[in-house]
Amino acid sequence: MFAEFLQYLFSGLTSGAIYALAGLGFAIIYNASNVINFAQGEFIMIGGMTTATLAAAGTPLWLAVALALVVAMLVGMALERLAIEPARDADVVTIVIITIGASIFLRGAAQVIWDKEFHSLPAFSGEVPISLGGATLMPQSLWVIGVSALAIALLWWFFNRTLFGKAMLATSHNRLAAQLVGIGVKRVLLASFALSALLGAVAGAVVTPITFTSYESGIMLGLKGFSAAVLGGLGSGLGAVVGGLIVGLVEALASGYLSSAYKDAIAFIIILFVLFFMPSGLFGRRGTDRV
Amino acid sequence: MTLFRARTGGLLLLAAIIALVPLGLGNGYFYDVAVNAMLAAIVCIGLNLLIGYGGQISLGHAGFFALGAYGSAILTGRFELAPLAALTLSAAAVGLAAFVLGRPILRLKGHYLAMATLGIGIIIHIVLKTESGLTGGPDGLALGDFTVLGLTVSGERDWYWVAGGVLLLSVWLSLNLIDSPLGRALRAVHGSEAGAEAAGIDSSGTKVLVFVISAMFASVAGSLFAHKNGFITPDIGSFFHSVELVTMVVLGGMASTFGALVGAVILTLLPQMLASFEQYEAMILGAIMMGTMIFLPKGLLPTLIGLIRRGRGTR
Amino acid sequence: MLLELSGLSSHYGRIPALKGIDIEIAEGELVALVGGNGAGKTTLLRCLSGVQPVSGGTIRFDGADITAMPPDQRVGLGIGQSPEGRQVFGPMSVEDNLRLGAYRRHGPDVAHDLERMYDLFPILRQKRREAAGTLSGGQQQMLAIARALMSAPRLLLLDEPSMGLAPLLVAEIFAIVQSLKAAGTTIFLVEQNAYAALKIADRGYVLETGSVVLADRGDRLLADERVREAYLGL
Amino acid sequence: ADPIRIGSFLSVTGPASFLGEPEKKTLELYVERANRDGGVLGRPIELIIYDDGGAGEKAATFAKRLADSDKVDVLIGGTTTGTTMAAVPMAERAKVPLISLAAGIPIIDPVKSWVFKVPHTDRMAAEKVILDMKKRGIAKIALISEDAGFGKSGHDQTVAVARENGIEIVADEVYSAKDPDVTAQLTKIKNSPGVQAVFNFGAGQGPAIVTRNFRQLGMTVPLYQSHGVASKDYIRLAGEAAEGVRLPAAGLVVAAQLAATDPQKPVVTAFKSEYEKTFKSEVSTFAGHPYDALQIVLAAINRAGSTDKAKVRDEIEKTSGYVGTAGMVSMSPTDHMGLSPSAFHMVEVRKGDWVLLD
Amino acid sequence: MSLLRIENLSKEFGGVHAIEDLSFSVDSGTIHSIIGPNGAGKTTLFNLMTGVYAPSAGRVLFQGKPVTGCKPFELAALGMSRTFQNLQIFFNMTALENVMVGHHLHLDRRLIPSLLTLPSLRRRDRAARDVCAGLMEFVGLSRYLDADAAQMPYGALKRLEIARALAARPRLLLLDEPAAGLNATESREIDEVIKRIAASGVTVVLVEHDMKMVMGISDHILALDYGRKLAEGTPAEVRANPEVIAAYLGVQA
Ligand SMILES: Nc1ncnc2c1ncn2[C@@H]1O[C@H](COP(=O)(O)OP(=O)(O)OP(=O)(O)O)[C@@H](O)[C@H]1O
Ligand SMILES: Nc1ncnc2c1ncn2[C@@H]1O[C@H](COP(=O)(O)OP(=O)(O)OP(=O)(O)O)[C@@H](O)[C@H]1O
Ligand SMILES: [Mg+2]
Ligand SMILES: [Mg+2]
Repeated sequence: MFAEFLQYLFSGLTSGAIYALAGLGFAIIYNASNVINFAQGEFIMIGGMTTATLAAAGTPLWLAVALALVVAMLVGMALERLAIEPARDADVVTIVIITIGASIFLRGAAQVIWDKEFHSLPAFSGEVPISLGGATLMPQSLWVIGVSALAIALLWWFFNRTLFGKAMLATSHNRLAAQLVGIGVKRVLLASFALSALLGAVAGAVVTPITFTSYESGIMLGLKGFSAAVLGGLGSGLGAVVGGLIVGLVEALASGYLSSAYKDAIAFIIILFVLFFMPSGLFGRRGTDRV
Repeated sequence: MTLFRARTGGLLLLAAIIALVPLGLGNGYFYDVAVNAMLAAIVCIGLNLLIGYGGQISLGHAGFFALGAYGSAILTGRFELAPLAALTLSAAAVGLAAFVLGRPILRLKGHYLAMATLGIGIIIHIVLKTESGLTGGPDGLALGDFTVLGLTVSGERDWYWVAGGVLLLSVWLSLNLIDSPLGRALRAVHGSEAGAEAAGIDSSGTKVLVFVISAMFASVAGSLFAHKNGFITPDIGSFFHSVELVTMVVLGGMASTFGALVGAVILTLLPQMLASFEQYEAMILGAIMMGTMIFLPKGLLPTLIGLIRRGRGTR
Repeated sequence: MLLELSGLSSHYGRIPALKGIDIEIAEGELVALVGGNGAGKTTLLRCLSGVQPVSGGTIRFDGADITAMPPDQRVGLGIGQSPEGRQVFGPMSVEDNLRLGAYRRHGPDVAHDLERMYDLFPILRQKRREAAGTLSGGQQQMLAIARALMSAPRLLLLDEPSMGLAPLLVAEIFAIVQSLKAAGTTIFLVEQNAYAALKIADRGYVLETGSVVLADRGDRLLADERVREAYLGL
Repeated sequence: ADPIRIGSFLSVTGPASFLGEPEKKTLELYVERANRDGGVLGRPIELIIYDDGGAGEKAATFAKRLADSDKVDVLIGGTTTGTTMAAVPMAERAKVPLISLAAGIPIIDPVKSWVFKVPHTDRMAAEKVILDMKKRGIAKIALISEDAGFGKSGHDQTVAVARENGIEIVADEVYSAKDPDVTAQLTKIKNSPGVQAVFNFGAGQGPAIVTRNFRQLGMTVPLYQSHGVASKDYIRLAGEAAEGVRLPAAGLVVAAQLAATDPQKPVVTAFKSEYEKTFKSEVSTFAGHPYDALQIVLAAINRAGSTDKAKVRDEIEKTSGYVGTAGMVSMSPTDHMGLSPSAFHMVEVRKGDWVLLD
Repeated sequence: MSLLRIENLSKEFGGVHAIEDLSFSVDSGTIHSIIGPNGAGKTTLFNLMTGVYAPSAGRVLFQGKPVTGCKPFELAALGMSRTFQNLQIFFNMTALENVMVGHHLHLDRRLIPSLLTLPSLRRRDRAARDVCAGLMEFVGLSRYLDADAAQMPYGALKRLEIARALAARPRLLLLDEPAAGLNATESREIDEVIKRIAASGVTVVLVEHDMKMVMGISDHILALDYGRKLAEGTPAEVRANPEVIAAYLGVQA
């Protein structure tokens, strides 16, 4: 019985850590610009596809990953410069539509540049399952969990301990005031897109051995990442990770104990329920606007 | 006064366009696309009340559209209700559901609200996909023609006039509402909830009201769409369809009833025009979406009207 | 001249808000700008900081043309502003707000200045960990001023610094402005409390619907009939 | 001469692109071949393809467009049951013959006068698997399927076939196409008492993930897949874990291993080598469907001697003894598919390749 | 008779006592000012009285009835109207529309007539337009009649809030720093406006740091410090109170 429960936990952790990584990318851009970047999933896809195709062509894994990071970062920065920056004064919804347009565009481009096939990568540390209390866990899941943990730590440090990180937050809260204190808001926004694209690419590389990748794999990751980020509280790195893990665990436990057909629905019901009681998610900033 | 004139003028112009367009419609396919555009416009006009005027986002409206469609299909098919009764009953049920869900959900703001509505849309989609005993599952469900007062609406030409009529009615209702004290209250809630409350406006009640209205618009359009197509699949309730609807509203121009209409027409036509670009279709569509929003951030219609006004020198 | 504006104009859409402003401020001067609601005072300060597009004329700072310079670089040159409406970073702590005021500065001086701000406004020390958005209106105003001071500006732009402050603090603010001037900071002060502003100012400008209509020494403006009637309520 | 127009709406992108993409390639390839060989009735063939992205409502509009605007003589398409069914009312109303490439039984049952289909039904695949299980003495099985169209209808057919054959389904789980991990569902199956085999109905990357998670959990009972994975991609993605997996596949996939006496052998060998030579990628079961559809249509037009839609429809219905990639086809007014049940072969994955079992 | 009574009211924000055990009452038809240092709790008090915040303890009585726990819009319907220190302008509307929103409670708000635009509704709305335009003139905003609120300077927005609050035809009007951002001459105009409002029978509660205004027009003043009552009385009494001088006024006022 316990082994079964443990197995559900592991399954949930694996999916959850993937969602968490996706959610973290949302958090970064949100922190700098209050924008939800619906193309975040596409960064993950680009990271995964680039790594997978390069690796398949014989490039050593580390080099493939490094190149994928570069590619994703360039795409992220181009997106910011060409599409987000010119519309900086627009409504938030307008910018959301731009990012949706960007995700459609990038998906279309990936389909032209690559193909419609699924691509895979060998697991980084082999495929021998680790047995624990009667349940098994794949080493690659540990990679995903480890990368998420590292990413939260780095992001926490960045946003709470570095002036540049705080400048990013300041830019999202009040662009005008940020300019008045001397923050180069264009640089900040560019950096936030570069950073989240980078994180997306890392995510793409580590999850591909588990989920495979294809030109369309960004859709689901984007959606789940968004859910994770919102559930955890927008802008909070820890929140995105906790949110991702909760979504993953709820899905796994719901499949195990309730109904696998309704596992996604159950996950969304839980999210709705949490939001009813905590309208800014688990770790989101509480409203500080006074009248 | 000027508002009133612009309103009547707009309605007359729309009626004229609806009356004249068939002259240029070569065959059934064009009629069909026109009907699709008009039905989408009806949803968008309702959604625009919520998004453009009320300042609330919904990424789940395709769910209400689908509930209307499936409501009609199931009530006419399984329970053998008259199509008009099924449509009305579905819209009422959707309105009720929106009312019940609206209270807790509309307390949420911005992206949190987007998430909650998205969740509701997805849950509806999952139920439609899973409960195949009732809905036919992923493979869909067939339904019969629409009949009113013994007249059968069949074929895209009939549908054109029905959809056109309902569209005109929707536009008229929407313009009336916006132009009323209630509509002003709605916009005030968008501007500042605290300010609106201080003026005696029940902000959450107002938001719920417009949420219910917009859901019912979607439901009616869904019912009509289902009868028009004769067959529906759960795809109409998908997240993508919800996003498409919001995009139509924003693209056409938020807080503009005619803008929502224009957005719906354009985004219905665009994929048809791009269909022959094959694998470049997605790239072109994405680029057009981005480009429009970058260069016309207020949306197509408001920007165009602004340009025309400027050209004429009136402010 | 530290700051020279010549023929400066600015528009909101097609509506002009500033119509050819000529203003000069010498290093170390304290200059007041008065004008009624909608005269364009805020617009002018926004132009100086680079957050409002200029449609004509030039801004020279310390001899260099900065008309097209992006706002962050102007802060680097030493132009700091306490804006209208306070504009604090609401969800961030008071201390983070102050630290960000010194975003372009580095070194140990920053910590020292932070202490100085806390000494000037003890309530900010008390609330250093609170989110700036929860402060009272007047407390936020103090924070906005202190944040501007944190950039150690050569030219300080103050947009209605006394707004919402209790009488004791209003006096305090004007004392601070005077001591800053004494320490060599050049100050451009927009104030509705025209009496107090002109009293401490070396020179003053009167702005009406986007144009400078009067420019003179502070004391002379205080004695000017038009000023007394329109701005001093006398 | 006036071209013969063939219109097609396929799910080239979207969740069913693993079906639609090879279908499109095949259609283009063989229309070009037919034209090179002089067309039909001395007229060239013009092919118009639209991508419906897997959405039924788009398919309906495109079907209408093909019929009304492009004035095609015959429709090939509907990659999925949903897209086909959404287009059926249009085809019936416009009176254009439609040949579907989807598996769902509702397409041809009840029979609709203008609608035909070429692929095997899911039921045949399910029967093949269930019979194989029965042969091995398996009585209790677990079912895991994808929640989208292909998996869902396969699931429903399997449940029915299992009941008829006295096989008990002791666990019945579902996953979504893009789930990163299905160990939770498989754990539940693993812990269901008495499971003697697991049958996965799905396509795309899902079955590969199921296969890998299955091995990862150390499950040792036989694993069956559906014909949805009958392409080398599956083996490539699932890797080692695919060893020993059994599934029903069209002769096409194992063309070289077919008995020399098999009447399908020449057809599928030629098709397979042609396809793989042109596109440099492994052929899948689904690539064959449009080939069959096209051959049946062209033959019917030939026999009708014109593109008169009613005549073509009648001729399609009279198709008899056509040997295609899916098997032998003989249609009738009551059977608009006409496939012999022997169309599927049982294969097993051994050393990274398909091995024909029967 | 007192229009508004505050009884033992307290409000805490995570340890900070913004208002602590405060009691006082406001008589009908008077101008009642509340002064105190920054952070004394004046705005918080407004928020408690108008239902924006729920008190931690104590209660508010309006027209003799307890209204603690009522929502802001319910209190507005009872005749309470206010302006905000942190402006709550509808920037998506014109100035006139902002004021017309203030008049909302006196218009036809039913859904069906709105959807059908019944003529009676139109007529009332048009009449309201004239009333509201008159109010804008009253507060000195006639030049902004057609302006979008987003185009108005700060000082004009403060007046716009007053006009909007007046449009509700309140019995009790709460003004939070109406003169902030106005110069001395403009402040005197607002003095006049407030006096005329009071003369028309509306009770006014005023929070303001402009002592000239407060001392000049108030019937009664309440001085707060750290959320507690520091002093209360006529302007002359409060002005002379040494504690008020020490905490708030400074040597001269
Ligand atoms: N965002 C805007 N869009 C359009 N016009 C504007 C905008 N902001 C200000 N204006 C106009 O520009 C002019 C100058 O405004 P500004 O805010 O500079 O005045 P101000 O002197 O600072 O007034 P106040 O004392 O009220 O702060 C005004 O007529 C105002 O209506
Ligand atoms: N939402 C809140 N969260 C935390 N603290 C708050 C909140 N609202 C008010 N406070 C605190 O309560 C105290 C009183 O604030 P309030 O705004 O009522 O002061 P005030 O008297 O209006 O001051 P001012 O004259 O500066 O406007 C302040 O110390 C403030 O920081
Ligand atoms: Mg100003
Ligand atoms: Mg206050």
